[in-house]
Amino acid sequence: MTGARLVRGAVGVAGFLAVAELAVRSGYLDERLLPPPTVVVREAVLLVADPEFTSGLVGTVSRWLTGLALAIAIAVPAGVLLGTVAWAERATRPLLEFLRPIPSVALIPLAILLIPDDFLMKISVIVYASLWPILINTMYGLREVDPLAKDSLRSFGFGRLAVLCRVSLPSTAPFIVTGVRLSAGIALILAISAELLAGGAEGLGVFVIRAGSGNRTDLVIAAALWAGTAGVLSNTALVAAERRLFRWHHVRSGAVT
Amino acid sequence: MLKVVNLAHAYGDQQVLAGIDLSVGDGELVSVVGPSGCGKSTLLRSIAGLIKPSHGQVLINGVPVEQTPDDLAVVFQDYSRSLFPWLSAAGNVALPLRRKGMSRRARREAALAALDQVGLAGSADKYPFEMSGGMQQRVAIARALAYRPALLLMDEPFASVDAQTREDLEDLVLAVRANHNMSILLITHDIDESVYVGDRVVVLTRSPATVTESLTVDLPSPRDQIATRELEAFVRLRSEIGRLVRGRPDLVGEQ
Amino acid sequence: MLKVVNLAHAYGDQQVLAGIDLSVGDGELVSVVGPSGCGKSTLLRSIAGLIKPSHGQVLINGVPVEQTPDDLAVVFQDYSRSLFPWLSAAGNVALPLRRKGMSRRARREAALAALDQVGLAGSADKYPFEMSGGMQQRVAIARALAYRPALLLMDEPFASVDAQTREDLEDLVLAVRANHNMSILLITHDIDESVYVGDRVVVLTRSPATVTESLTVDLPSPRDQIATRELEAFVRLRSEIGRLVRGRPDLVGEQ
Amino acid sequence: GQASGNGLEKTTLKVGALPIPDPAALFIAKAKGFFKEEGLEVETSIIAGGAAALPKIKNGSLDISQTNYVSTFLAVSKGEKIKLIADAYQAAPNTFNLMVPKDSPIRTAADLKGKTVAVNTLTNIGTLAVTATLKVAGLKADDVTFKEYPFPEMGAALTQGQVDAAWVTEPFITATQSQFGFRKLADTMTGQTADLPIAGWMATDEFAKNNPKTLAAFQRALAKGQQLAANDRKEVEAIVPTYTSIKQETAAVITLGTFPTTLNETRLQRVADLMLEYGYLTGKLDVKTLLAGASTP
Amino acid sequence: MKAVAESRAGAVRPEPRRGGPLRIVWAVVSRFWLVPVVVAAWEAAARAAASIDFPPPSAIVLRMRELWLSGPPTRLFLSDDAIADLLPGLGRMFAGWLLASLVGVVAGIALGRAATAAHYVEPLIHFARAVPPPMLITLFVLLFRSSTQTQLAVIVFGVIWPVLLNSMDGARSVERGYLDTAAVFGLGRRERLLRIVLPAAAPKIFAGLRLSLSLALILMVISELVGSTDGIGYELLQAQRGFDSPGVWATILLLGLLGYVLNAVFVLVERRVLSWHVRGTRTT
Ligand SMILES: Nc1ncnc2c1ncn2[C@@H]1O[C@H](COP(=O)(O)OP(=O)(O)OP(=O)(O)O)[C@@H](O)[C@H]1O
Ligand SMILES: Nc1ncnc2c1ncn2[C@@H]1O[C@H](COP(=O)(O)OP(=O)(O)OP(=O)(O)O)[C@@H](O)[C@H]1O
Ligand SMILES: [Mg+2]
Ligand SMILES: [Mg+2]
Repeated sequence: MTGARLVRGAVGVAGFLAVAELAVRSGYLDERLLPPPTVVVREAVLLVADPEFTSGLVGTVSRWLTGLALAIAIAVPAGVLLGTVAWAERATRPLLEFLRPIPSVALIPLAILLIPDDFLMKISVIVYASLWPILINTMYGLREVDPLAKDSLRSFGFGRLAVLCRVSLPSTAPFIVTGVRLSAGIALILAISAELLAGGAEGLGVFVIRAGSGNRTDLVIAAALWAGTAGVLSNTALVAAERRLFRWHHVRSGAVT
Repeated sequence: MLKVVNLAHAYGDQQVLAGIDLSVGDGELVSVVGPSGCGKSTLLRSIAGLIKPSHGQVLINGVPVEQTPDDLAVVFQDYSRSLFPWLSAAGNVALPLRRKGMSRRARREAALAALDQVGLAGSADKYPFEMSGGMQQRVAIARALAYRPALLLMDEPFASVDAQTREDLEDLVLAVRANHNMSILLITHDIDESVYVGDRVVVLTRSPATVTESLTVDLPSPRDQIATRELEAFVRLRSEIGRLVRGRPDLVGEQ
Repeated sequence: MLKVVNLAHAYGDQQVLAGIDLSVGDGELVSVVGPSGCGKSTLLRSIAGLIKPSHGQVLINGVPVEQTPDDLAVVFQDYSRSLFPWLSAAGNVALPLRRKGMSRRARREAALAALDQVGLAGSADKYPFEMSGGMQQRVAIARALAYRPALLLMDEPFASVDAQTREDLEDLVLAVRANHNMSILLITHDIDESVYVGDRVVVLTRSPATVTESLTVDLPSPRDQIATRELEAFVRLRSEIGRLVRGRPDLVGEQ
Repeated sequence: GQASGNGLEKTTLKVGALPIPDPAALFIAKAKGFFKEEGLEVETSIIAGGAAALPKIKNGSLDISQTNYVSTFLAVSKGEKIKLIADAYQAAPNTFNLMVPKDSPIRTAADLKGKTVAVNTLTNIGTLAVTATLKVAGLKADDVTFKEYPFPEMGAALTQGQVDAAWVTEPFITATQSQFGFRKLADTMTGQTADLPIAGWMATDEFAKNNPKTLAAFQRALAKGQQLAANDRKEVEAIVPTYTSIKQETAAVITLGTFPTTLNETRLQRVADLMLEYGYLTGKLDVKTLLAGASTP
Repeated sequence: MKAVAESRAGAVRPEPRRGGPLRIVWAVVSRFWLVPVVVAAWEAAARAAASIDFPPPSAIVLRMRELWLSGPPTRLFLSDDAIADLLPGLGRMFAGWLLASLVGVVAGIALGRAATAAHYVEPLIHFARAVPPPMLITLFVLLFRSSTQTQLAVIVFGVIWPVLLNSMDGARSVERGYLDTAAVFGLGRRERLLRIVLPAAAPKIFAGLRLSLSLALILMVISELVGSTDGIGYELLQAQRGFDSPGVWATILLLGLLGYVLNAVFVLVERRVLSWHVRGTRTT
């Protein structure tokens, strides 16, 4: 993340906000329905002083990160298993492909029934939804591994597990991280959606329910602004980690950085 | 040490190897030459247990191998893809040594020593993408040599280095072989090289490959780059192998 | 045609090229030899506009090149990474011809003809991973030749083929050059080859590389694999170049 | 459940409520310490709706939750085991109105034939109340298309023409009237639906059976809050901004329903009967069986 | 030792031979043996629990038949409901997915190759994909005049990210050798994108497409929760509103089945398109 890059990103955001502001101020978008960015940003900043909001944000973020961590812990090994053991993949594929398109809206009521603990229930829903990108990207990444690299280690007499750990995983890692970046977004969405659909004592979603019921669209959008910001921050962190860990990948592939 | 009996292989319905018989004695270095695409690499992969030949057997010390034999090292023809891009040169060389139960430090030391032997003392911490083709190839050679295998398979290991380095590496391989009693199968396109390093030279026909001839190289050891190559026996052998390999009017220039 | 003026390049703080001056005349074939890792590929990449040298200039027909020059073809040292795995051999050869505004059919025909020339007539529809190393390298050569560039850069193009094929390919390159008036810069590790195909041989020092010597090869054309190599002038030249390249005691065997 | 000195089976109650004026009494009671006086600790959390809260009381993550009667009766008719433990909110004139844009050609409820109407929840109070209103105009439910929109989105849906009319409650009635000049087409809480009971408090059968003393204590405390809410609008105006996002000044001007102080079987039976009439229920539902304990006025 | 033996078996898979009834039976059994096991376990567990919230699969299937397969044989038994409710939603889903795929791949590749441009928009992209679709509906209701447009927008906006991100990543990390080759042979921008970057990034792009396909089903449902009058999401909504637990499960089961079928078709297509890739990485 170079300075120039930061500046460009800021310019992009500023440009977007300016266009949105213009669209609202010029009457293209109805100001009564959609408050202009200046108002929303001000509300969003003011929210920092609202302990109800901040504790909600902390709660949501902690559930989000816990869920994401669990999703990684489950999906990477599962993806490795399914990506390397053909019969396991074949046998479970019908079930996995069956489970994948079940939406959270249908799932959350069932999850509430099955898991009385609110925290665990929300975590489960987050994990369930954010599992898939990591799983699929891991499986696809394993397919991409250069067979000659695997053969090289095998020829030295290394077993299957060693080849997996020392060749397949490192060379799949960039692929997996892309999956994690995708999942991070989805996990955040689910962390908030779970609150929107199930309510709770605190959280960004709970805050939004309240703001919506009180006809405070400005607060709803301000909350969305915070959600988006959390997304950008997490992505930035992941990209930075990626850059450090996989320099070889970037340099070798001539990645435009 | 190694015995290949009536080995045949086909990719799909393309027959590549058609009954190869071959053996490498204990501590012997056998060179294999043959036209491009005849199946040399396929033969090597079969011996390494990386592909299952359609027919025939590979025996190591009399035992048929079903999987990658123990105590084996391979230098692949496509060296650049066989190096791990996420490891430095030293890391690449050190990795297989894990199997030898060496400590981290011992591995690193052995790797540095091997890199030094191939003339890469200063490049131990470079990543493959920071190295020239010839340097990468030398890392692959260092990796195989540092492993000190009982059986070493090399697929055109010196193709990308200059003449001087090539000679040095040839001598290095001979020296390591002598010190550690390795058995070596070396595929090469350089007929002089096949004679210079070999105890025996096996000549393959075009695909589907069979063994045309297996010539014993009757030259004194240790060999010397200048003296050996000047021997009459050397010149005679290289001409004979040259004749065996050539004589196929298969390339048509656009005159 | 091509003029390289005081070209220098450093990767990070490692100086690789230290002021190279070089020129290739119209229709001329210049061989470049030099020790492994000295910077030959770097030089080639600079000429091809793939890296921006730290210093100096590359001029083509007197015009400084800023990007990849027009009407250029390159055979990369790492041929396996320059072939597109999703295209067959013929597809790989035909792809660049799109630029020449040829019809699909004409492209395919030109590709087949070029593959035939390099001895791959039967492998046109194979994918790179279905081909041996030498075959892949020949596809890369066929691709460059079929393109009929004004300037052709080749980085050890014959490293992975057997002696016979190598000679055929050398003659093929000479013939194509003569028929289409290409200018060629050829990097090689084979000193005999550098003399045999070259109008001039440029010898580079170790890294950071400079030009040691640029020798004009004063041998009659057309060349002949047997007759030319027997000429006294040939033998003298190769010895001289051999001397220039060698004489660096940098590899230590483990005797 | 932790027992306590005064015989309560459970002293800490997890109660779910919506961030709207309906459950005001709960928050008043809590603020005034009425629950404390009964030895109860009430933890409130926000629910996403009565139906969404049902699984939560069933698995015990909530003990008591706000609900609306239509949902409750529907759920009961499908076999859910729920008890109603207190009344909360009842419609008053102009608390649930059908709104149309200022320049809409729709003048009366009869003009809605073939039109689209936004409600916050399908198969619920909204559709029921609108259907009752349509009946007066000689139309049936099938004559209009209902679409579900959250209340905050109805303004946009109506301005954009995605729907022709919207069934809106406070604070959205006031807001859309003042902001967009939306016009009231009809008050849906008249005639058959006048003073319609809207929201109450529920718990599972099991909870009610196992915690009679706790429930009674909760009911007593809540009743005190309800009493205050019923008698003094100022109390409601003061408490609403504390648990909703409705601003103080908005709370002062919106039309509020009433806060009934008894859990009256006859009044609630009206809702069930209406539901039966309009096909929401397939058989007669006896509301009396759903009431938990006597609620002392 | 055993691990090594297995690794060989994995790498040296015999060439698949086609045909033969036994092979087909084996193919079916090896793919689906787990399904009856799981269904049986589910049935047993549901019967044991006897909860109205968890009806046994047999009851769900009956409800599905009642809902969607009670029509005349001439219409493949599809009921009016099925035709009126399911098809429009599926139509929107496909339209949305295709649109998102197209935009995602094109924009992803463009941004993947144009680093500077990417720097400007990347924060916005990562911002946008972190906003929950339910919260976006507010915006979309405001932007569009019809519910269909709103629904399409929700679907596109929800499913585009896996395609976009994976395409960007794929386009960014194309093997340098390929790009260098394209450059020296003077391939134009268009040609380079179309013939080099696109195929080289294809494996990643397909991973993204596959992810977004099932996501499209999910987003279809979410989009139908607001302002809809048909679709599977609408059916789900009605079932939930009516406390019709078998109905809710029926829609879940339907979504799962649809997801499976869509994915199977997708994998089939992918196999054809990426055949070079599959073969290239399997054969050693
Ligand atoms: N994976 C594969 N699938 C199909 N055919 C293959 C495969 N690998 C090699 N072949 C074919 O087998 C033949 C022999 O290949 P091999 O790589 O063994 O040759 P080689 O003797 O090593 O040649 P070179 O000297 O050029 O490296 C070639 O004709 C090649 O086309
Ligand atoms: N991408 C890179 N980053 C850093 N250093 C590099 C990079 N590429 C090459 N080098 C270094 O530059 C030097 C010259 O490399 P180059 O590939 O030009 O050598 P070469 O003459 O082609 O050698 P060879 O004959 O072995 O192919 C080497 O020392 C190498 O380590
Ligand atoms: Mg080979
Ligand atoms: Mg080089």
